Order: sequence, then structure tokens, then C-alpha cells
Amino acid sequence: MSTPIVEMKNIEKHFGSVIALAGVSFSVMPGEVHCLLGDNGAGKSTFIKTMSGVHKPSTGEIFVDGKKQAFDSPRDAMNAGIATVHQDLAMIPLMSITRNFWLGHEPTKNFGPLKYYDLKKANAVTMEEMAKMGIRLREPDQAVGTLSGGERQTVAIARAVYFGAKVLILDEPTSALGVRQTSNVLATMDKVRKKGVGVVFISHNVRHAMAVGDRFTVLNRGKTLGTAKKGEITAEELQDLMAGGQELASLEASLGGTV
Amino acid sequence: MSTPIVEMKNIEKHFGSVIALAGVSFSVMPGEVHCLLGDNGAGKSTFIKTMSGVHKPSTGEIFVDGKKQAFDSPRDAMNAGIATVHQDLAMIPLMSITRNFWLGHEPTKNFGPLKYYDLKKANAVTMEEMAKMGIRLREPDQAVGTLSGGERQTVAIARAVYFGAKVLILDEPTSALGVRQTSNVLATMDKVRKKGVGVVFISHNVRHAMAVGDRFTVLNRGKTLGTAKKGEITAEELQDLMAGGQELASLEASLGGTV
Amino acid sequence: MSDLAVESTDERVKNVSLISRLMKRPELGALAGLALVTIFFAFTADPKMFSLAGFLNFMTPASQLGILAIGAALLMIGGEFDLSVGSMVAFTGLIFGAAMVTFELPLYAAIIVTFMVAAAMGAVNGQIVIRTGLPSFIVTLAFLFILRGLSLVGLKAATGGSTQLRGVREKVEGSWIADFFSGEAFTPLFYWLAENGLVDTFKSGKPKVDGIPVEIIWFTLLAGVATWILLRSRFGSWIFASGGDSSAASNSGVPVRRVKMYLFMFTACCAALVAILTVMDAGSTDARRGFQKEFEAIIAAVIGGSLLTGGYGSAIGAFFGSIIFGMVLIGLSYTNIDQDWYLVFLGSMLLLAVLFNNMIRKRVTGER
Amino acid sequence: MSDLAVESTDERVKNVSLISRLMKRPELGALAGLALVTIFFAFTADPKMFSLAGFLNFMTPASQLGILAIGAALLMIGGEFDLSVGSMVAFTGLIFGAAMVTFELPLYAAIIVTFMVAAAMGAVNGQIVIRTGLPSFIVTLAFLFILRGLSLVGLKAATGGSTQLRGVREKVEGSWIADFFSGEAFTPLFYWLAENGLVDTFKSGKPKVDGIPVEIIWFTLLAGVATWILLRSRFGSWIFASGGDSSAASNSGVPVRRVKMYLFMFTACCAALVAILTVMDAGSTDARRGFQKEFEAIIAAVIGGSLLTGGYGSAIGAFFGSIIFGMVLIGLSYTNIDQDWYLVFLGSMLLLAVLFNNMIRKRVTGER
Amino acid sequence: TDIIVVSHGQANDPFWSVVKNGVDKAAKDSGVNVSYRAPETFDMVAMSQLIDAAIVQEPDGIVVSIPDGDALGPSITKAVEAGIPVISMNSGSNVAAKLGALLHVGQGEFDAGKAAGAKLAKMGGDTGICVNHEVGNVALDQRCEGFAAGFGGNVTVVPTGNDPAEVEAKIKAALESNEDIDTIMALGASLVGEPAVAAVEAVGLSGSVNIATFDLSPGFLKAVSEGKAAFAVDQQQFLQGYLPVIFLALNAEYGLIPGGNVPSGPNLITAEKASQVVELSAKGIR
Ligand SMILES: Nc1ncnc2c1ncn2[C@@H]1O[C@H](COP(=O)(O)OP(=O)(O)OP(=O)(O)O)[C@@H](O)[C@H]1O
Ligand SMILES: Nc1ncnc2c1ncn2[C@@H]1O[C@H](COP(=O)(O)OP(=O)(O)OP(=O)(O)O)[C@@H](O)[C@H]1O
Ligand SMILES: O[C@@H]1[C@@H](O)[C@H](O)OC[C@H]1O
Ligand SMILES: [Mg+2]
Ligand SMILES: [Mg+2]
Repeated sequence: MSTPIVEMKNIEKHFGSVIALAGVSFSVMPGEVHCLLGDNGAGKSTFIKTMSGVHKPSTGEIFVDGKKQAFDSPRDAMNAGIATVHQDLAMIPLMSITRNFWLGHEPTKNFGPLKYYDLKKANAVTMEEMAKMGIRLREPDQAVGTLSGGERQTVAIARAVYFGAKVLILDEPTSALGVRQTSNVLATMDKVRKKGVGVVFISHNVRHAMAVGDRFTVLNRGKTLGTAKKGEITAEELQDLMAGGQELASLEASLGGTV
Repeated sequence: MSTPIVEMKNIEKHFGSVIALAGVSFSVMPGEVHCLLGDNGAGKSTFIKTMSGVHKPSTGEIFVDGKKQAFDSPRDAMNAGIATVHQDLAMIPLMSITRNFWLGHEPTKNFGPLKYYDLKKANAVTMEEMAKMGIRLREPDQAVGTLSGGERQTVAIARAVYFGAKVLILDEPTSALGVRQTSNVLATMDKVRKKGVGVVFISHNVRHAMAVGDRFTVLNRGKTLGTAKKGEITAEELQDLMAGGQELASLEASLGGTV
Repeated sequence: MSDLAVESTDERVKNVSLISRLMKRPELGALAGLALVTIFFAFTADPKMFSLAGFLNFMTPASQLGILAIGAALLMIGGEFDLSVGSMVAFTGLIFGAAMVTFELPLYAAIIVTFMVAAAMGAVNGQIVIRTGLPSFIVTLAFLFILRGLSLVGLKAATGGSTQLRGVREKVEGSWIADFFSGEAFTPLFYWLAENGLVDTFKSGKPKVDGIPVEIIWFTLLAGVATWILLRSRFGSWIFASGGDSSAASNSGVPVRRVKMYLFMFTACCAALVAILTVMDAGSTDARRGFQKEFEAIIAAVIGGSLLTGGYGSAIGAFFGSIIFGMVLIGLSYTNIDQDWYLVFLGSMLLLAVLFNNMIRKRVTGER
Repeated sequence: MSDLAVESTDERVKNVSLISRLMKRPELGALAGLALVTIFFAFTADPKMFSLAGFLNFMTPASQLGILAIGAALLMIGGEFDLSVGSMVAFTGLIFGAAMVTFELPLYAAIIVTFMVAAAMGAVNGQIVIRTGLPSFIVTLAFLFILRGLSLVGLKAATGGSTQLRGVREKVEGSWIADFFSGEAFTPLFYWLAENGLVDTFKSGKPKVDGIPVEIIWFTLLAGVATWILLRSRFGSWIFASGGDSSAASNSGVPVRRVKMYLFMFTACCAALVAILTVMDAGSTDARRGFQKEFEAIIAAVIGGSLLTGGYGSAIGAFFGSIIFGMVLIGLSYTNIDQDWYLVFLGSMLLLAVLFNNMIRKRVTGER
Repeated sequence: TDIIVVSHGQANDPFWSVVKNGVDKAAKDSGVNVSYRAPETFDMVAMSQLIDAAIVQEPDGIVVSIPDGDALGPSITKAVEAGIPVISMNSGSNVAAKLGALLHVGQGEFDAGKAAGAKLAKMGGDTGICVNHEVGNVALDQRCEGFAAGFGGNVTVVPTGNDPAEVEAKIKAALESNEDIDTIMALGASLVGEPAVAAVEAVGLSGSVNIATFDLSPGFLKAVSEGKAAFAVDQQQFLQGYLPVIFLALNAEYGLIPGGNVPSGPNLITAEKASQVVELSAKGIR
């Protein structure tokens, strides 16, 4: 349990003149939920994109199971057991729910030139996994582009959970979800963690983070503000850090606490 | 105060074989925040899209200031004073922040054939409005496609608030926002309401809804479950309705209450 | 995409007829256009157009075009274009002709060499597009010019100065492989039918149709295989995904670059197949072979419902699209319409076919 | 898009040179390609290519192409295509020629009629695309055929059987409006320069260049106006938005249909302008005018950095793209390269120009 | 009586529109039903398919041009085997008889080029360019080869597209970069001949460069009559459309057929004849 599944050291990422990450280090242990928090534009998505092979870091190193590695494509990261729900969901709008769910992992039957896509199985599994998350689909053939925002997000999560072997990265997975779906996703994270999978959870909701997180890392303007273990930090402190230390607009009492 | 700014009666909307709305009625009064709540796929976005001229209802009527009206395009709805933040934000990724902010409302200088787009003013206003929402932009020229999720959502909200004349529709406006930005948006809604603008607010967060809402309408599977005034309903009851009456997954104590 | 079963208990779904569910498929839309064109010719053309001989007659060019169109459709679905297809027909025609006539290779070797050259050129196109991120339009356009030019230079070198290379037919004679790539299939059957008076004959007693031209068989087979790949194989899903949103596909783990590479190679090989078929049939090749075929192939694919923006389309659509195009192209010969009006006629028929197909589809599926 | 001021205090921004900020603009990328091509010819071509006469010589076809390319670029940025542009040149050429010769209208009236017909045809294209939602590729393709065919039929009707209509020059003579659409501008200036030995002359004392061909002036003006519209007017923003994401643009209140309509009309009017310029220059028109120009116009726009998928590009880019294309097209004639290699050369130069431009842009902006 | 004409040239090609006018006139004069068909571009494969389509209709005669005997051979033989009389025109004089055509009406491309070249050499030329606007069209290649053979001097082929502005600019470029050029052989009158005249004028070489072209156009003929151009090679293609149709009509009715090929050209149009021909050319007869 002492070597992290994935460890990132001193990651920097520049886009032309923009410095999105200015040296961030981070690790995920097996069986933990590590929350990555921070203000809008802090660099959270950019960071996990370097972790899942979408971006190449400008400088910095990545270790998987203690071995240094470079991801040339998202497929490399996937082969290393990392599954990701990106903030933009990475779905093909014109394709069906099933085909999106299984994209890159299509189940096949037979072999050689006769090998074909087992759509029957694929449809059945998709319907079932979606139902587990609290979404009853009309039909697995519907184009993803015509789904509601939350339905679409649920497809992305269900897919990542289904295929996430060692690490599951969730970038604001519950942002568009209803209460029921949200509680299902949080419960799922808990279940997955118990199987020994490492989870990276990005959220702006302190309550969600506190509910499932084992460790908390806060980013601010491309740099780490530090990492805390569960119990070492209160919701209010965390919220302060996430807001970059700036004051919140005053509002009615009911919102005074954690947003 | 007794005629609603916008009133929708018995709206139905079908997409091919899909029945997305099966008869929904709804109204917005001047100076109120009317929350539209409901499970994923309940039909909230579809409903507000008929309200903002994106979809034509299959059946049903729309009244603006008591007069029956049909919107042929979003531009018609805008001209009637309705500004909308869509769930998918309706931004052009390759265009700059400023140009997106002002799209359809470009400020011009001079007149006749010499009339030109006053970019200087446009840039200044954009930077300022974004700052009000808690986002400090690097430069107003950055392409919207390269913004972070929350930065992009903030542009959409700032734009709608700036141009929202009579009705402001916000479809899950805070889903991608940080704590500070969220509290700014909620405060902004409060400020706007006080100027007599009617606000339609869609959210999955009961706490946010309770904090700013004057009335609450819950949709379920394309139908209205009913409308309640502030004070007539508790957070827990509302949450139950939003989940469609189904049970929530059990989770650690800290999440037991409102998600 | 194929499973039509519905949870019939869901109150959020209306009952819709099978036909409107089928009409949602891109290829079936093209059928409406085909029907319109057929009806038009049924009224205006010499009835011989729809005799067996007439049918095979317009199916031959339709098939040659269709083989290219299927390649183009797959590539378009995958989000790219290939404008060098027409020049590729000329270039691979030169390779094949030169292999047979100048280098006197045996037929099987010439065919292998031709396909290998085509695949290599397709790979070059693909690599440039993938590595540089330039639009495939401009890259393959450059190859449109380059390959056309190389065909000219190569022909002059192979023939010692002419732009026409002849004598392929003589070299081919007697090879059994040749029967797969030229002439007609099932010829004995048709002679037997003629002797027994079951098919029409010329005054000379020769059957009017003495077999099914091999290109029609290739075309049909290819349409079947491509459809199977698109709808039933995992590679098919990857094609749709690569064209639908290449960065989302790549983020989902689809090897987008590899998919596009294969598609460019496949398209080039379709061109090579057409080159071999037509050079063997004609017995010669020249520097203008395949001129503007890239364009016609894309037209046929688009008539068949493929989107230029990628991610949507079908091989069967391209199949019907090619038949529509071939029918309009040859059909005029069977009518009394003056040749001066030919282009007006061609354009109007294309427009009517797609408008009609579009109208029917919207009407049937209730979309607006 | 133009304000380069940065909040210099933000620690999240690196300092970047002005040049790399400029290189981000699509049009300036094309400059790198132009430089490459110029350098190539500076080494390989006869120096006369870069004399004033030589320069104007390749600028004339480049300008005629460029006027079309600017229309094509605007339409492409707006998310649509027009494949009927080349045929539109022939068709409006016929209208203009027939108005002058057959109907003997005065020049100004003929010009007005020509532009009105063009705008009307553009509106038809636009309306069909907008109303049916069919891809503009297939709709304007139909008009590519239809207009080409109508030009033939019309010419034969106007001349009594020929495909060439002559006698425009005779009708035009003496009209002051003609000076705007034909011949050279600033002629007296050049004579004065020649007398004072400032420009080359023929033995006769006549200056080798006796003015700047009017198309070059039109082309430059149009590039300027189009650039102003794109970058400085609200309509320009709407063009980018309509092409970038038409449903998002429409949801933001942009009148997308109207924008696209105007663009189709503008493109058709560009074709009419080229028709008027070329018919007045040649004094005649024929059924093959403008053949494949739609294609070349799109090529020039793409070389200039416009995206086929819409929402990105520039008029100045199309300006440079046309010059690159014109230079490569004509330049070979000034070199010793074997003319059989013409197409190979054309394709390779195009490819090199865009590759180079792409490479430079990436290097300078640090993008990958 | 039904007769079908299949050629390789498009109806909007200025040259072929004259052929078609000949066909139409013959149809009217002899009262037969004729249709004229051609592929959209120079395309031997498509053309053979059009011949096949003609055979299916079993007409009383087929007229074809044969730019590539190998490619069109099987279709023509099939027509002959099916008992349909075939006459060839324009191109194919060397293969017509072998394929079973009754006779050929046309001009030998190589010979016509050679005649023009010899005449231009006699006019004093020794450095020439042959401007080819349709590279890869074998008939045009043969003309340049013939021109080179007859001319004897130094000949380069200049390939161009078919846009007049481009052609003019290229000829200017060629003239400027090689001042020895004294002869221009154009392969089409309106597409190349007219821009060539304009180019020569623009670089100030009027009078010192001889320009000749294949085929006619009113504009070029005018230049010939004004002395700006040397001559045009006329193959009187109206006859290539007219005669075969008349022959086949008579053949169908009375079984008549001439005993040999009909050479319709070449016929050099110089300044003396040009002004007479201009009017007919403007009507699409020459
Ligand atoms: N391709 C790019 N080009 C230029 N700037 C970029 C690019 N991608 C991201 N950025 C910038 O980098 C910063 C970090 O973005 P990122 O998406 O990682 O933020 P985030 O922490 O995920 O924010 P959010 O909570 O809003 O999703 C932002 O300011 C963004 O504008
Ligand atoms: N164009 C369409 N074609 C077919 N079905 C559609 C279309 N648009 C929406 N739907 C369906 O209609 C239902 C309502 O969708 P809508 O987007 O309005 O939900 P929502 O209440 O906004 O949900 P969320 O909270 O997840 O955003 C969904 O089940 C969706 O799948
Ligand atoms: O005879 C020629 C013909 O074969 C070719 O198509 O070009 C025009 C004619 O001059
Ligand atoms: Mg993010
Ligand atoms: Mg929604």
C-alpha cells in the first residue's frame, strides 16, 4: 500500500503564453478517494488531462506503480488501467448510447474475420449499468446528443466505472446530476474504493468532497496549496482554501454555511 | 403584479417517438425567482427551450405580458426581453470571450456604412462583468474553447445578466462553478430580482433553490408535480419530490441530509 | 443502431411505425430518391432502359463509381476526404499497365504490386494529414495534382512518349485470374438461357446479355462488406467515433490515427480496384483516366446520406447514391432530351432526388 | 481578436513576442507560404518574373481567382460552400454579354442586370440550403451543373448556334464606366514614368507596363473591405458565429439564416464581378468560362487558412492564398523545369507552401 | 430511322458544338431521328459505356469518334456483331476499318499538325511553342508531335489549364523568358488562340511572332483577317457531324454507302479567307 498507483511530480503545462500549471505534484493510493479541489480556472482539468494522456506535460514526470512512464495517447493511459470522466464528457453526439458506452472496449463474438460486435450483450449491459445509476433509458439506441445533460453525464460515469481498472478519475462528475443520481454516484465511488481502486474526485461541492474523500488537495492559480488527510481539516477551512482565500458574497442565512 | 411576464399553458413537446413534455404549465412574475426542479431527463431544459424560442411546442400556448405569442426563433424571444443561459451554454468555441459575450448585441460606433464594432468598449465591459462574477480574465481575446469549464459558464451567465431585460432563464447555471463564483451568481440573482426582473432558475441543488427561490415547480417525467410558494415546503420535502419519490442510496452520515 | 426493441411500458414513448424507424437510417432515405429517378425514366425513356441489358448497362458505370463512392463514404464517415481518388485511378492504372506491358509481370503479380502501391500512397496521404493536422482537403488536393502529373510522366516513360499505354488485353489473355477482374460472370448460364429462349438475343442469335459484368459483382460485395464493417464490427464504431468527434474519440481510447490511416489506405485500394477493372476491360490506360471521379464519388456518398462533416453516413447509402448517379448519367441516352440540356437535366435530377428523399424522410419520421 | 493589450501583472501569463502573437492570425500564416514560394522562384525562375511586368502578369489571374476566393472564404467562414461559383461566372457572363450585344442595353444597365441576376441566383441557392437543411455541397453542386448547362443553351439561343458570344468590346467603346471594369488604371502615370525613364519601355518608347490591370485594384479593394467586415463590423462577428456553431449562434440571437443568405448572394456577386471583368477584357464570352474556378477558389481560401468546417479563416488569407496559387500556376513557365512535370510541380509547391506555413506557425506560437 | 452519335467531346466545347450542329442539320435534312451523346469529360471508359447504351437501343446506325481504339474497340465490335452499321469520325482513321466501321470522316491529327508546322516553318519560324490546354488528351498530343515534325525547329510544349487569363499569362511568361520564340501553335481557337494573340500584343511583339491554331473561333478569325495571327487549321467538323448521319440514313433506306474514307480537313484558313468564314463561325457552322 505504500507505492502510489499513479504519482505525478512537478507537472507544468503551458499553452502558448498561458501558464496553466506551474509545478503540481500529486499521487493516488489504491483504495483511496483523493479529492482535487480549487477555484475555477485553477488548473484541475488540465492537471487530470496530463494524468490521462490527453495532454503531454511541458515538464514533470509521471510514475505508474513506481515506474516512470510517458503517455503518448489516452489509449496508453487506459491500458495502464486509468479511466477518466472528462468535464466535457468525451462523447460522440451522433452515436447511440450503447456505442458510446462501449467505445474503445467493444465486446466481440467469434474470432478472426468473423469477429463481430456483440450488440445484444452491449445493449443489455448498458441498460443495466445506467439503471444502477438511477437512469431508466427509453432505448439504448437513442443518440447521445439528444440526451438530457444529466443523462449524458451518467453515461460517461457508468462507462468509466465499468472499465476503470486501477484508477478512476472523475472531473466534476455530479455537476449535472439530480439528487438521486448524485447520491448513487457518491455511493458508487465508495463501493469502488473498497475494491482497491484509486479514485481522483474533482468537485466544487465541499459537502460531496467531505462525504467521500480520504485526502484533499487544493489547487490555486496553477499551484498546489497543500494536501490534507480526512479529519485534519474542516469543511469551512476547505471552503476557504477553495475560494482562493477570498471572501464570499453575502447572502441569506441559509447559504451562510458551506455552499 | 398580477399578470405574469411570461405564462406557458399546457406545453407538450414530442421528438419523433419521444414524449419529452406531456402538458406543462408555468408562469414567471416580475421580481420573483421561480425555481424549476426535477430529476434528470424530467424535461426542464426542453421546457425552457420552448420558452426561449429554441423549440416550437408541439401543442400549447405562450403568453408574454398577457398577450399570446409564438416565437419563431431565439431572436424573437430575445426581442421580447427574455435572456437565457442554456445548459450547453451556446458559445462559439473558436471565438474570443468578448465576441461571445456580445454576440447578437454588438455595440457599434458611428453610423451608416461607417458603423463599426466598438471592440474597445466591448472588451472593457466584458472584463469588468467577468470580474464582478469573480473571474479575473487573462485577456478578453482568449478563445472561449480554451477556457476552463467554470470560466466558460461564467461568461454565459454574465452575458445573460447583462442583457436580460425582463426575464432571465438560468439552466443549471452554477453546475461548474467554484464556491466563490456560485455565491456571486446567487447574489446576482437576488440583485436582479430586486430590479423587477423575473428569474427562472433550474438547479439540482436544493440548498441553492431554497436560498433564492420564491416559488418552486417540480417536473417529473414530462409532467408537473405541482408548484409551491416559499415557506409552504421544506427542503426535505422538495428533495423527495425532485428524486421522483424514489429512495436515495444510503451513504455516510454527513450526506444523510440534503445533497 | 440496429436493435429496434423498445421497453413498451414506458409512457414517455409514442408508438411509431416500423417504416418511420427504418427511414431514420441514412441509406433508406436514398431509396426514395432512387424511386423518384426510376419513375421519371419509366415515363420518359425508351423501355429498353429497363430491360436486362439496359439495366446492366447503367449498372456498369454505377458500379465503377460505386466502388469509389464506398471508399469515399467510409473515409467521410471517418471525418476525412480524399480528393486524390480520381488521379489515383490514373496512377494505379499506369502502375498496373506498366507492370503488365513494360515489365511483363504475370497478372497476379501485377495486381499485387498495384494494390501495394495504392496502399502505400494512401498511407502517405494519411500520414501527412495525421502528423501535420492539416485539413485532408488540401493535402489530398496536392496529391490530386501530383499523381495526375506522375501518371503523365510515367506514361511517357513507359511508352516512350505517348500518353496512352496499350496492349494490356493481349498480355492478360488466358489467365484464369483475369476472369475475376474483367468481362462478365456467369456467361455460360446466359448462353444456355439464350438457346432456350429465356433471354433476348440480337438478330445474330447472340444473347443480348452474355453475363453479369464483374464490376457489378465487386460493387455489391464491397457494399455488403463495408456495411458489415460499419454496423457490425468494432472497427466500424471507431470509424463513426473518429469522424463524429476525433478528440472525444481519442479521449475514449479509440486509436483515431490508426483508424484514419486504414481508411486512407482502403480508399486508395478502392481506386486501384477500379483502375484494374477498367484497364483490363479497356485494354489500355491513359493520362486522363478517372478524371473528376473523386468529385463524383463524393457526390454519390452525399446523395446516399453521408455528411461532409463526418460521423454520419452509410455504405448502402453510397450504393444507392451511385446507382442514382449512374442512372441519371446514362439514362439521358434513352430519352429524347437534347444533349445541350444534359447538364441542366443532370443537376435538376440530382437536386430533385435529394429534395424528395429529404422531404419523404421528414414526413415519415415527423421530424422538422 | 485585435486588442493585444495584456494585464501584464498576471503571473499566469508568459511574455511572448509580438511576432508569435501575430502569427496566430490565420492570414499571417499564409505569408510564410508566400515567402517560401517567392524564394523558390527567385532561385529557379527567369528574373523577368519579378520585374514589374512579370509581377502584374501573374497578379492578373491571381486577382481574378482572388475575387472568387474572397467570396468563397467568407462563405466558408459562415459554414457553407458554393460549388456553383465557376458556372456562375459563365452564366453571368452570358447575361452580361447578351444584355450588351443581343439586347443592346447601355453598359451601366447591363452591369446592374448582371449583378441582380447573380444576387437572385445566390438567394435561390441560399434559400434552398436554409429551408431544407440539405448540405450546401449538394445543393450548389446541382447548380454547378444547371448553370453550366443554361449557359450553353443560352449562348446558342443568343448567337444562333455558337458557344461563343462576341462583340462586347465594340459595344462598350467610349463608355466612361468601362474604365472601371476593363483595361488598366493609372495609364497616364505610367506614360509619364516611361518618358522620364522610370519604368522599362519597349523599343517604341511605349512603357512595357502601361497601367495596373483593374482586376488587381478590385481584388485589393475587396480584400480590404472583406477584412474590415470580418474583423470590425458586427456582421463579421455573426459570420464567424454562424459558421462556428450555427445552433449556438442562433440561440445567442444571431439571425443565422439572414447571414447565410447574404453570404450566398455576396459570393454570387463576386462571380458576377469576375464575369464582367473577364468578358470586357476578352470582348467575348463562351460556355466554358470559369470552368473549375469554384474548386480553385476553395483551394486559395484553404491555403489562406480558412477551415472547411467553418468558423475560422480570413479574407487576407484568401488574398495571399490566391497569390500563392497564381504564382505557382504561372511561375513554372519562367523556369527550365520540364513542362511535363507541371502538375507534379503544382501539387508539390502547394503542399510545401501549406506545410511550411503550418510548421512556422507551430514553431513560432509554441503550439503542438 | 434512329441514329445515335457518340463522341468524346462535350456539347459545350466550342469545337464539338459545331459537330453537333452538323448532326442536327443532317437530322433535319434527312428526316431521321438522331441523338447526340458524349461523356462529361474526356473519358474513354465512360464513352464505351455510352456506346453500350446505344447498342441496347438497337438503332439503325451508330456514329462514333475513336480516340482510343483499344478502349472503345470491344464496344464498337459488339455493335458491329449485333448488326448495327457504324461510321467513325474525327479521330480513329487508323483503326476504323479494323474495328469494322464502314468508313471514317475526319482529319489525321498528326498529319494536320505536320502540315501546320511546315507552313509555319516556311513563314520563317525556328523556335516554337505548342500550347496544350488538355494535357493527356491523345489527339492533342498527336497534334503537337505532328507540329514538331513539320516545323523541324526547336519546339517546347506548354501545358495550361483552360482559363483564358491563365493561358494568356503563361504565354506571356514563356515569351518573356525566351525571347527566341517566334511561333505559337495553339490547339484550340477560343481557349488558346485568342489569349495567345492578346499575350503577344501585350508584350509588344505583334508582327514578330506567328500564331496559328487548330479549329476556328470568330475572335481568332478576326485576328487572322487583321493580320495579328497567321492562320487557323480548319477540319470542317460540321462535315464530321453532318456526313455520317446522312450516309447512315441513306444506308438504312437504300443500302447505299460510299466506298472509302472522307477527309474533312485539314483546310488552312489564312487572311484572305478569314473574313468570309467569320460569320459562319459566329453561327456555329465553321
Ligand atoms: N488550450 C488552452 N489554451 C489556453 N489556455 C488554456 C487552455 N486550456 C486551459 N487553459 C487555461 O488554463 C487555466 C486552467 O484551466 P482548467 O480547465 O484546468 O481549470 P479548472 O481548474 O478545471 O477549472 P473549472 O473548475 O472551471 O473547470 C484556465 O485559466 C484556462 O483558461
Ligand atoms: N432532440 C431530442 N430527441 C429525442 N429525445 C430528446 C431530445 N431532446 C430531449 N430528449 C429527451 O427528452 C427528455 C427530457 O430532456 P431534458 O433535456 O429536457 O431533461 P432535463 O430535465 O433538462 O434533464 P437534466 O437535469 O439531466 O438536464 C430526456 O429523456 C431526453 O432524452
Ligand atoms: O478534333 C479535336 C478533338 O479530338 C478534341 O476533343 O479537341 C477538339 C478538337 O480539335
Ligand atoms: Mg475543469
Ligand atoms: Mg437539462
